[in-house]
Amino acid sequence: MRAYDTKYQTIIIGGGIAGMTAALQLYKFGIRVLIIEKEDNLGGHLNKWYKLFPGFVNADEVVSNIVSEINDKRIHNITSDEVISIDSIYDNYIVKTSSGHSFEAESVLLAQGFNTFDPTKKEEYGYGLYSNVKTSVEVEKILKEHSNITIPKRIGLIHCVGSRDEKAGNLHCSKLCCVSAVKQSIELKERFPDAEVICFYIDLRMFDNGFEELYMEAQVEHGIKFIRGRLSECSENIDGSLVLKVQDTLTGLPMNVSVDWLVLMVGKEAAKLPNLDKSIDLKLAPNRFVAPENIFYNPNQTSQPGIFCCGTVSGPKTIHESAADAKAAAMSIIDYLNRK
Amino acid sequence: MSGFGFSISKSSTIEYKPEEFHLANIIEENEPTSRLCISCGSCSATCTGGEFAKLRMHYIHLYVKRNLTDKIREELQNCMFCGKCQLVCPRGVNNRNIIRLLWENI
Amino acid sequence: MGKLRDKLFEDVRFEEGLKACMNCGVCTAICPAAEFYDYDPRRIVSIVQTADDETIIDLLKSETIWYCGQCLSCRTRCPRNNTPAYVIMALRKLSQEMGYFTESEKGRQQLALKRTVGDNVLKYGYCIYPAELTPSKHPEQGPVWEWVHKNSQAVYDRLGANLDKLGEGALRQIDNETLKELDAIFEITGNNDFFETIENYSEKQAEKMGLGFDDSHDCEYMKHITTVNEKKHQR
Amino acid sequence: MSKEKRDIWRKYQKSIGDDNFFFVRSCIRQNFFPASEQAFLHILRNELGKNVVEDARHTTCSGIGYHSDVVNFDTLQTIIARHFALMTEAKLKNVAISCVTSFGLYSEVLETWKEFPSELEKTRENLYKATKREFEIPENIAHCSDIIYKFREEIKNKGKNRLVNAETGEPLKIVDHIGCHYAKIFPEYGEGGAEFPQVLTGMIESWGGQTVDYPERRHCCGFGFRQYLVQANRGYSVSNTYKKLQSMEPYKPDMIIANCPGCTMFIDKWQYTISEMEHKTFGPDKTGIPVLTYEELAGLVLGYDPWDLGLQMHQVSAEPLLDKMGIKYDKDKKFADKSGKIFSIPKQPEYIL
Repeated sequence: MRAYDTKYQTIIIGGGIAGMTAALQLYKFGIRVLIIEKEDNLGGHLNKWYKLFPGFVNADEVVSNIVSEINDKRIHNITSDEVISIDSIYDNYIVKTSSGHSFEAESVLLAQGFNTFDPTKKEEYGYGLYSNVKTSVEVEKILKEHSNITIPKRIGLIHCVGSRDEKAGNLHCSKLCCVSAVKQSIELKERFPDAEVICFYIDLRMFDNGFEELYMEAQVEHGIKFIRGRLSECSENIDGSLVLKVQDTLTGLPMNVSVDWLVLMVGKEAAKLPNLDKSIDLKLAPNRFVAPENIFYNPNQTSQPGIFCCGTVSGPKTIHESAADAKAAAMSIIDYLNRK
Repeated sequence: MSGFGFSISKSSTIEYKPEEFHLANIIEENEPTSRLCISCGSCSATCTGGEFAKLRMHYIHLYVKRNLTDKIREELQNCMFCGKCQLVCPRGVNNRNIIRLLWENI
Repeated sequence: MGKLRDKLFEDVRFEEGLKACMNCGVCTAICPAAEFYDYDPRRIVSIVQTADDETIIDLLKSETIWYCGQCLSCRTRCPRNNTPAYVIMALRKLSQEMGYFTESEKGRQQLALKRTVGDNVLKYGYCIYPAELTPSKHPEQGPVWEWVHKNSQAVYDRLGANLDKLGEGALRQIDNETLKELDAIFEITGNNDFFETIENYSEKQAEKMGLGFDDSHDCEYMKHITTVNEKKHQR
Repeated sequence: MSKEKRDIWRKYQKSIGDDNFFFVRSCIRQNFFPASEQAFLHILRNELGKNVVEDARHTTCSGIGYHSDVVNFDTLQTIIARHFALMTEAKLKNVAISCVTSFGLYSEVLETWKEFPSELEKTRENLYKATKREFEIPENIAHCSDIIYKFREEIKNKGKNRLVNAETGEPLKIVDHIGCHYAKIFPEYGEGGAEFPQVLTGMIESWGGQTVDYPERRHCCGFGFRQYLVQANRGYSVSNTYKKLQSMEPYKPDMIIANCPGCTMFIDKWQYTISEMEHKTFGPDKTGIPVLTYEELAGLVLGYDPWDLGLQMHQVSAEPLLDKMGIKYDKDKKFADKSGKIFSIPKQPEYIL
């Protein structure tokens, strides 16, 4: 087992894109950091993704580039271990893990990312009940593993599953599902050229560079269909295909669509926080993501001095937004350590 | 027996089966820009015919994709083929050609 | 925004039913009325949330608010906790109070509902009463119901009911004291006045349409409103 | 149904009173299925030994009038409050409700009082002014089917028949129809919630049958209050039942059981109307699909006589189902009166048996 120090200047919780990028940036400024990652490998959700929008870069390629840099620089990291508590001691923090490690840190960076919405909560979508209802996460796996499967003739992708939905407990927009759906539609169409792929959306939020262009490409070059209407109910036909009931809101008429596969674009929810001792005052936004102290002037500082946040722990972000956020967080931490 | 004083109603639900939607397939093949419509309604807002009669180009697009041919006919008869709808389209949909194809194939 | 909108918000069902709509259409997708009528609950909510008084009056006079079948399937699915069916109830109430209901074919039917279900409650203590369900008005009930209706005393006795007799049991006669209590509840909660409002506006409408009007179930106006299906109600 | 499917349909468990019920009848059930209410009382009192009180002074809840928009919400609340007053006088705390729409409205009123306390105050005042009565809020309200569901295993143990084909031993394929107002308004008031109601499935599976999951399972029967009550509107009503029947047809169900008295009556009667209009039936050889109430189903399981249970009041003949289950019945007694005398029999329709 490799040796760890007992004390670090910054402990980073979460070894995904945000955590690793911040670690590299802090390292460049000579800060002693430790990354604690609960999964077996660094890389976070990206380890489960196939290709990244909008340019279809391999997710594995991005992860391995960053991880090899972490390894080259010998940045300390622990995997397969989860931070269970943070306690404050004077103006430092004690970070404890489930395997029994205990470290002292001058600052803590929260970078544990997001969880995906559990679609069994949307009972009427039939996830867990009908085998041809899949999540967007499972589709990434199918695409990545090139597994042998029965070829679907028609696929429906449902946007906003567990997002913008009071009954699901989430008022917020998960922001990335629209473009992910467009990306996956193209990939599914390429994998199953004879299949018809339909996106069911409410609004198409193509907010970033190249997204609107990708949407146009999906329409023109791949013939992906877009129907404006939210899934109301999915049920199974006697032959195992699925009937989707939506309103075609643009014509105003109710619509039934039979599909072989239903893909649920599951939303992003706040990740679970470690136990915090009573003196730590960490404020959350109404959507349960970590709330920055001030989103305009201090977006990476939480309400608790010395605890910082970056990446999707404070709300859904793209990969490049997470990376930029991580670098900014590193600068805030350096500033904090210098003043300390 | 009749004389119940009512009858079984016709369903207005669209059964979406694009493989059977011949008109939609003709339009899509011959005018691929038809796929680009985002139902923004610019075409209908500027339509000369639509000012005085029922003619909404963005609905025609939808009716083609849903195979509602009676509704297409109803709207199409008021078109004067002026082409303003094409001029204003933010996504470059060739509306004139679509109208022409519809006239030919409906 | 307008006086009528404020008035609608006095109804707790309107307050409960209307939050904010994002026009996603889950309500219309499973609405039994949307398939067989020219009805779109999504549009009703969307219109009402920004409506001025003129738009609301148009709705109160319209056919469309009378299409809802009150199954409340819309409430279960709405991601914003709206209940279109409650919004409809508030609109229907206001339409009747203000007399706009007689301007639509479906709205005019309220008189028939008042004179059957409404009057049954005060007369029998039940919404539905076997003797009132005549086979001639309900041919769709079929021959078995015809048989029950014709031999009601024997059939209900056979099945352990207590038809038209005092004491416990199915279809028992509701005692006079209880009926008086029901009437007092109707009086105090304004339902008797509401019944009168429906009658009065309907009488005026009958006159306007040149149809005979009296308090029977078989006057010209009653026959007209229960059987006529002239307007195009489907899409 | 596979195990994983069953588990999902089993997720929500609500609390249901155990004993000492204040029973309120249903307008539609007592009109069309009076023997079902008798069977419910008999099962609870005599098979299960429960205390169920019926007060002759209770009335309609006025729900059909309310949903037809001729009875005000204030009026409805006060009538329901009067029933709570009768319950309070009887020193009871659990209400057993025979009608699904009443059950939905009792839930609606209780929830309204929680969210808008001024409505409760107004109702107390109105009831006192009108009747000098006062009331307490019940501890538990249950639909009668909830109570049968709760004691389904006891019923099974006392049972003489099972929901299986007597000849083949195969479980009967049974469609459950829950009724919109049971849980669509307040999912937490329904056993299993709004999307996976367990109340009828639980009985069916406990008693040996198999539930059919078909695409329009959750769709409304089409009653629609004003849409059925006014003749000109009945096209809406029949069209919705037609849609459900067409959706379940490929699964060849042996019967339908319904939670709500209105749904039971409509799905039964509309099969006749559809046979007349379209010459179409949904069972084999001109038969329909028998539609039973859950009390009738429980009664058959317990071995009661089909004609004591009132199956003769259904338009779709139940005999093919009874034969399948191997239940003996005296076909000459079907339309007999109390003394066993036949006074008249219904006409046989042309297109449906």
